[in-house]
Amino acid sequence: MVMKFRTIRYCLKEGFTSIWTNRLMSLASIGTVLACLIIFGMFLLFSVNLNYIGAQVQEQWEIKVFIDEKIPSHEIPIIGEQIKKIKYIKACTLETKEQALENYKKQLGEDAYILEGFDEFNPLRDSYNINLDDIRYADQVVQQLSEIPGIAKVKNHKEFVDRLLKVTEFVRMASLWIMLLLACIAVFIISNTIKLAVFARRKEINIMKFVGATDWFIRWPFIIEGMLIGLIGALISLLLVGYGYDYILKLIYQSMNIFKLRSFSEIFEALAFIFISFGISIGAVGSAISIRKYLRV
Amino acid sequence: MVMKFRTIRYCLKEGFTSIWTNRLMSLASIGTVLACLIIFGMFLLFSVNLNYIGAQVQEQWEIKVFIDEKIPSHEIPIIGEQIKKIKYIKACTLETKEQALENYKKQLGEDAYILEGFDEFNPLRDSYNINLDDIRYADQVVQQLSEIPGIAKVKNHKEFVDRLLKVTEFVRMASLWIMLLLACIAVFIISNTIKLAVFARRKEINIMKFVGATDWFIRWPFIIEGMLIGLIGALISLLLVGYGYDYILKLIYQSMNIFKLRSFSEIFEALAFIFISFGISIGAVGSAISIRKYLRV
Amino acid sequence: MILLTNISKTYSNGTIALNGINLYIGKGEFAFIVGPSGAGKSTLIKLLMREEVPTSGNIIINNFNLNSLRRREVPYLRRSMGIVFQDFRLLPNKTVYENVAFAMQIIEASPKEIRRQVPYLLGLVGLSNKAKMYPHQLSGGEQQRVALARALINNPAVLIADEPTGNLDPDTAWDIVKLMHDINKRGTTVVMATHAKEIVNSMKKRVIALENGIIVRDEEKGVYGYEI
Amino acid sequence: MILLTNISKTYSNGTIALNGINLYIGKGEFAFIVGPSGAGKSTLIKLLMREEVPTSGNIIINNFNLNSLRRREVPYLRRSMGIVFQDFRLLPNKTVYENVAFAMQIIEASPKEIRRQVPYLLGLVGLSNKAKMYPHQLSGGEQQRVALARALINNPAVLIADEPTGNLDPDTAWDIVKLMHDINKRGTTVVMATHAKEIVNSMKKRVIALENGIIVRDEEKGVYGYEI
Ligand SMILES: Nc1ncnc2c1ncn2[C@@H]1O[C@H](COP(=O)(O)OP(=O)(O)OP(=O)(O)O)[C@@H](O)[C@H]1O
Ligand SMILES: Nc1ncnc2c1ncn2[C@@H]1O[C@H](COP(=O)(O)OP(=O)(O)OP(=O)(O)O)[C@@H](O)[C@H]1O
Ligand SMILES: [Mg+2]
Ligand SMILES: [Mg+2]
Repeated sequence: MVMKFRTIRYCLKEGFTSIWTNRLMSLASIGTVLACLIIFGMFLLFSVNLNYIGAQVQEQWEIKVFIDEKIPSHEIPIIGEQIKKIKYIKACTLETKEQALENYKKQLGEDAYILEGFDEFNPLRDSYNINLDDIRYADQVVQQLSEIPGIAKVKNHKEFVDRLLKVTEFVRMASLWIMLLLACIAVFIISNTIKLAVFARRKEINIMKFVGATDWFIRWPFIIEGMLIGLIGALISLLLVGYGYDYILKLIYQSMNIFKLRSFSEIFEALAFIFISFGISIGAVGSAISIRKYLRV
Repeated sequence: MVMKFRTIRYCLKEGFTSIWTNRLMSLASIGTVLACLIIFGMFLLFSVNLNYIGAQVQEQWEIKVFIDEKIPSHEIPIIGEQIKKIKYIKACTLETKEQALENYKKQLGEDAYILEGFDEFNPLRDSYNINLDDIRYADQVVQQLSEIPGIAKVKNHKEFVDRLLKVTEFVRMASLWIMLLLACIAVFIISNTIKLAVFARRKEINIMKFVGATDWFIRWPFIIEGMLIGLIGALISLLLVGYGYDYILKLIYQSMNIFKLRSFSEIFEALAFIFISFGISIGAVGSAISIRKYLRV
Repeated sequence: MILLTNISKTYSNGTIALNGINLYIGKGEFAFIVGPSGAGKSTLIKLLMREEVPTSGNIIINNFNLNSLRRREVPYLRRSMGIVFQDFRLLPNKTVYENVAFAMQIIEASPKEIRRQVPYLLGLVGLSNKAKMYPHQLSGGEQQRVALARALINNPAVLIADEPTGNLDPDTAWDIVKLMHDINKRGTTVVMATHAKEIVNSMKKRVIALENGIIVRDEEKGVYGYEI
Repeated sequence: MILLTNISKTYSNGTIALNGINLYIGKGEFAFIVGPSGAGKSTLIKLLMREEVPTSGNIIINNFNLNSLRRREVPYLRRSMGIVFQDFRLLPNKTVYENVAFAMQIIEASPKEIRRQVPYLLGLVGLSNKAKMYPHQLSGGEQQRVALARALINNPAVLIADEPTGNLDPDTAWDIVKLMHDINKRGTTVVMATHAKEIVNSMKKRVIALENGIIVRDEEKGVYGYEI
């Protein structure tokens, strides 16, 4: 339907002034959008970071292949080359048997003296430590590794990998579902609030219809009002969640420093996009749907 | 103020029928209570289990004290007795040097052969493994342990303890704060919704006042209505959260089984208490506060 | 008994609705308040029932001194009078029967008494067959009669009515005014703001004429007095 | 031009408000609809503006056939008539000025025209000084006049008024009726439901008398006809 410019201006003006005229309802709606987005945002950040930590754990995990003692040391790099050709392998570093012994000693800590006798005759083997792009390809990679000649043994911690895979996948799926659930709940609560706010103005909508206004003429100011309310709620929550996250990041880094977390700047843009589009669209759609009922006169 | 029985009956009847008369608003309010309690409940269960897991981690952690080689083996139990007398110690089990060697071999796994020479002459020492009531008392206990004669060395993994302590404390505090924040947000959203619902009926409240009804006569039906809405919302959310938790528990136990989680029956009573008291009180208080403004005529 | 001394009312937007009103209406009197649209009739009534507070002056009704009236005493003031509002003010979610019964419930009347009184009054205003309807299902005149039934149900000492015949045809209007006359005969003070010229002229009761917030005329056995 | 053939209206609760109405009101006519409270006058008007749909029968207004009218054409039907509602139906959040201007905004009139027309009509109904007030700040009669100004602002082909003088003193009522008479003289069809006996009797216009949902009388140059 084509609108004259004056009507567009009317709808805009009406939508804006209406927020002020219906202060109580606007505040309640903005507050609700705000509250829902804060919960949603908290969880979003939480799950983003869980995933991030999962990725870091994966990164630190490695497959170890032991080189046969019979292989002369100048051929070891050749095996390294062969390993690097395998798909999904990200990094592959040599650990000589001397380094390995040192590591064992470190592992035993105060009891390292029991390994002292081995310094002269080292019974350990040279090995490659391999990092993967993705822990899920471990089985496949191990299969290919064991086919390379000169590799005596592949230590792949199969059980550990499987368990880690399961945990990661579980966290990923769970956070996805919870996010979805939270988004649904947020939509539900916000649309509830809008419905009530529109309900309080049902007479007004009716009257407009009785005077001869078309559905769209009545609807547009409400939609604009809804969008504006959503936008305001989104902006405030963005501010709160953003600064809150920044604050909590600092708090966490002060108290412990095991894993890296996503920095504020890394997530801000995505967060802003999600919040603002979410706020505006639910505001607009919620208003449009809620007034439908009262337009039928 | 004293009420006649007929008035109490009127208020009750009025509160109940009003929920049906104002279906839209009741549904919106119940839905909002429901949604908020679901989010709140999810977090509550999450944080309860995080704490539970933290406790399990602590439980598995132990202090190791090594007995001086010079102590004759019949005196070792005496040292054990002395250890058990220390406050905060929950359990204390002997690990002989033979067992220790076995454990080392297990730890080295496939490389255990390097320890084979030690079977005849075991260089390790007997030790006691000690579990604490609470990891926070570790420093204190270690101090007392090192004063016991005959103990050569106390291995307390100081760093690990500190880190674990920090993580546990952080999770505990964070989940407490998030719970508090969520509770506030829930109260805010629910009271917003009630405010709007009452707003839609402001004329009605006004009229009652103009006809000569006292504040309490108007207020009670609203309070009863609010309590009922809160109760219904609480019961439904209890059902959903309860069954949801049961379902997710099964899902988790299927896919991984590292830690025990709180069983449904363990938390149900507390959850029911929190939900129902929360729902009813916010419903009652929210209504009472929201109508105040419209009683001033 | 109603006594207004030096009452003025200026609304917050500056409109002077009443300007120095002095008025005494004795117990058992029947008084019409007349005047052009916007003269201040409804404002006067709103002051009596304390919907609005006067800017200056003092009001005494039925032994209630409105200047020293505490907030929690207001309901008892209102119960001492029956009021018919110009905009009816019926509870939208209650039926006709429930609307009238409500006025008895607030004074904690016994259910038995309620079951006796309400149908009686609905019969008086001619709405027995509409008892189960909701206000929005009634015609304008029917709503006005429900409002009257509610105002009368507790046998108030003072009956105040703001245009109780505004939405009624002359026949029904006369029935209503006769009803109010009967009630007045039984000792109830009646104050009625109205535009119904014929009724005022035939009743030969006291007429208080307001114009621009001032009493311009106050006659016993007066007439409407505005010529067409 | 208004044509009703065999119109009946039974509300969902069983009330028969109209029962077989046949009525023709030609272009440029001035017709009063009279009848006791609950006779069906407002129902008739609600059918004309399609607030209610008849249970049976057909209505044609200004070339709109209401039986085949689609939902999205309803606004255009309503724009072709100006309506004064018994309960005013002013927008509570808009001032008097904005309420009247709103009726022009919906037909996308130019701001210049709005600024010219609205003050002119507020002057006609005597409310120039109340332009910035909100409906709840007006007396009953003032609200009624705002409703009339809104109904007239778009020069409708038909003006339908449900008791436009119900809350007015006789003087103001006469001003309003004269205004409607002038508008009728300029070609607008006027249909007016009313209880104002004197006005009907002096105007000597067509009178349609309803009783219990039936037209009991339809006279050119008629009188109110209900004796007191
Ligand atoms: N709440 C208010 N705020 C501001 N002005 C008001 C308010 N209520 C009434 N007024 C103004 O006070 C004046 C008197 O109003 P009131 O309602 O007392 O008139 P009235 O005599 O009852 O008229 P009517 O016969 O039309 O009902 C009017 O000019 C009106 O506009
Ligand atoms: N929405 C409704 N539902 C049920 N019954 C209704 C509804 N609206 C009106 N009625 C009934 O229909 C009948 C006619 O009502 P209507 O409003 O047309 O009367 P009216 O002639 O305008 O009366 P008044 O002069 O009192 O305004 C009345 O008995 C009324 O109770
Ligand atoms: Mg008035
Ligand atoms: Mg009517």
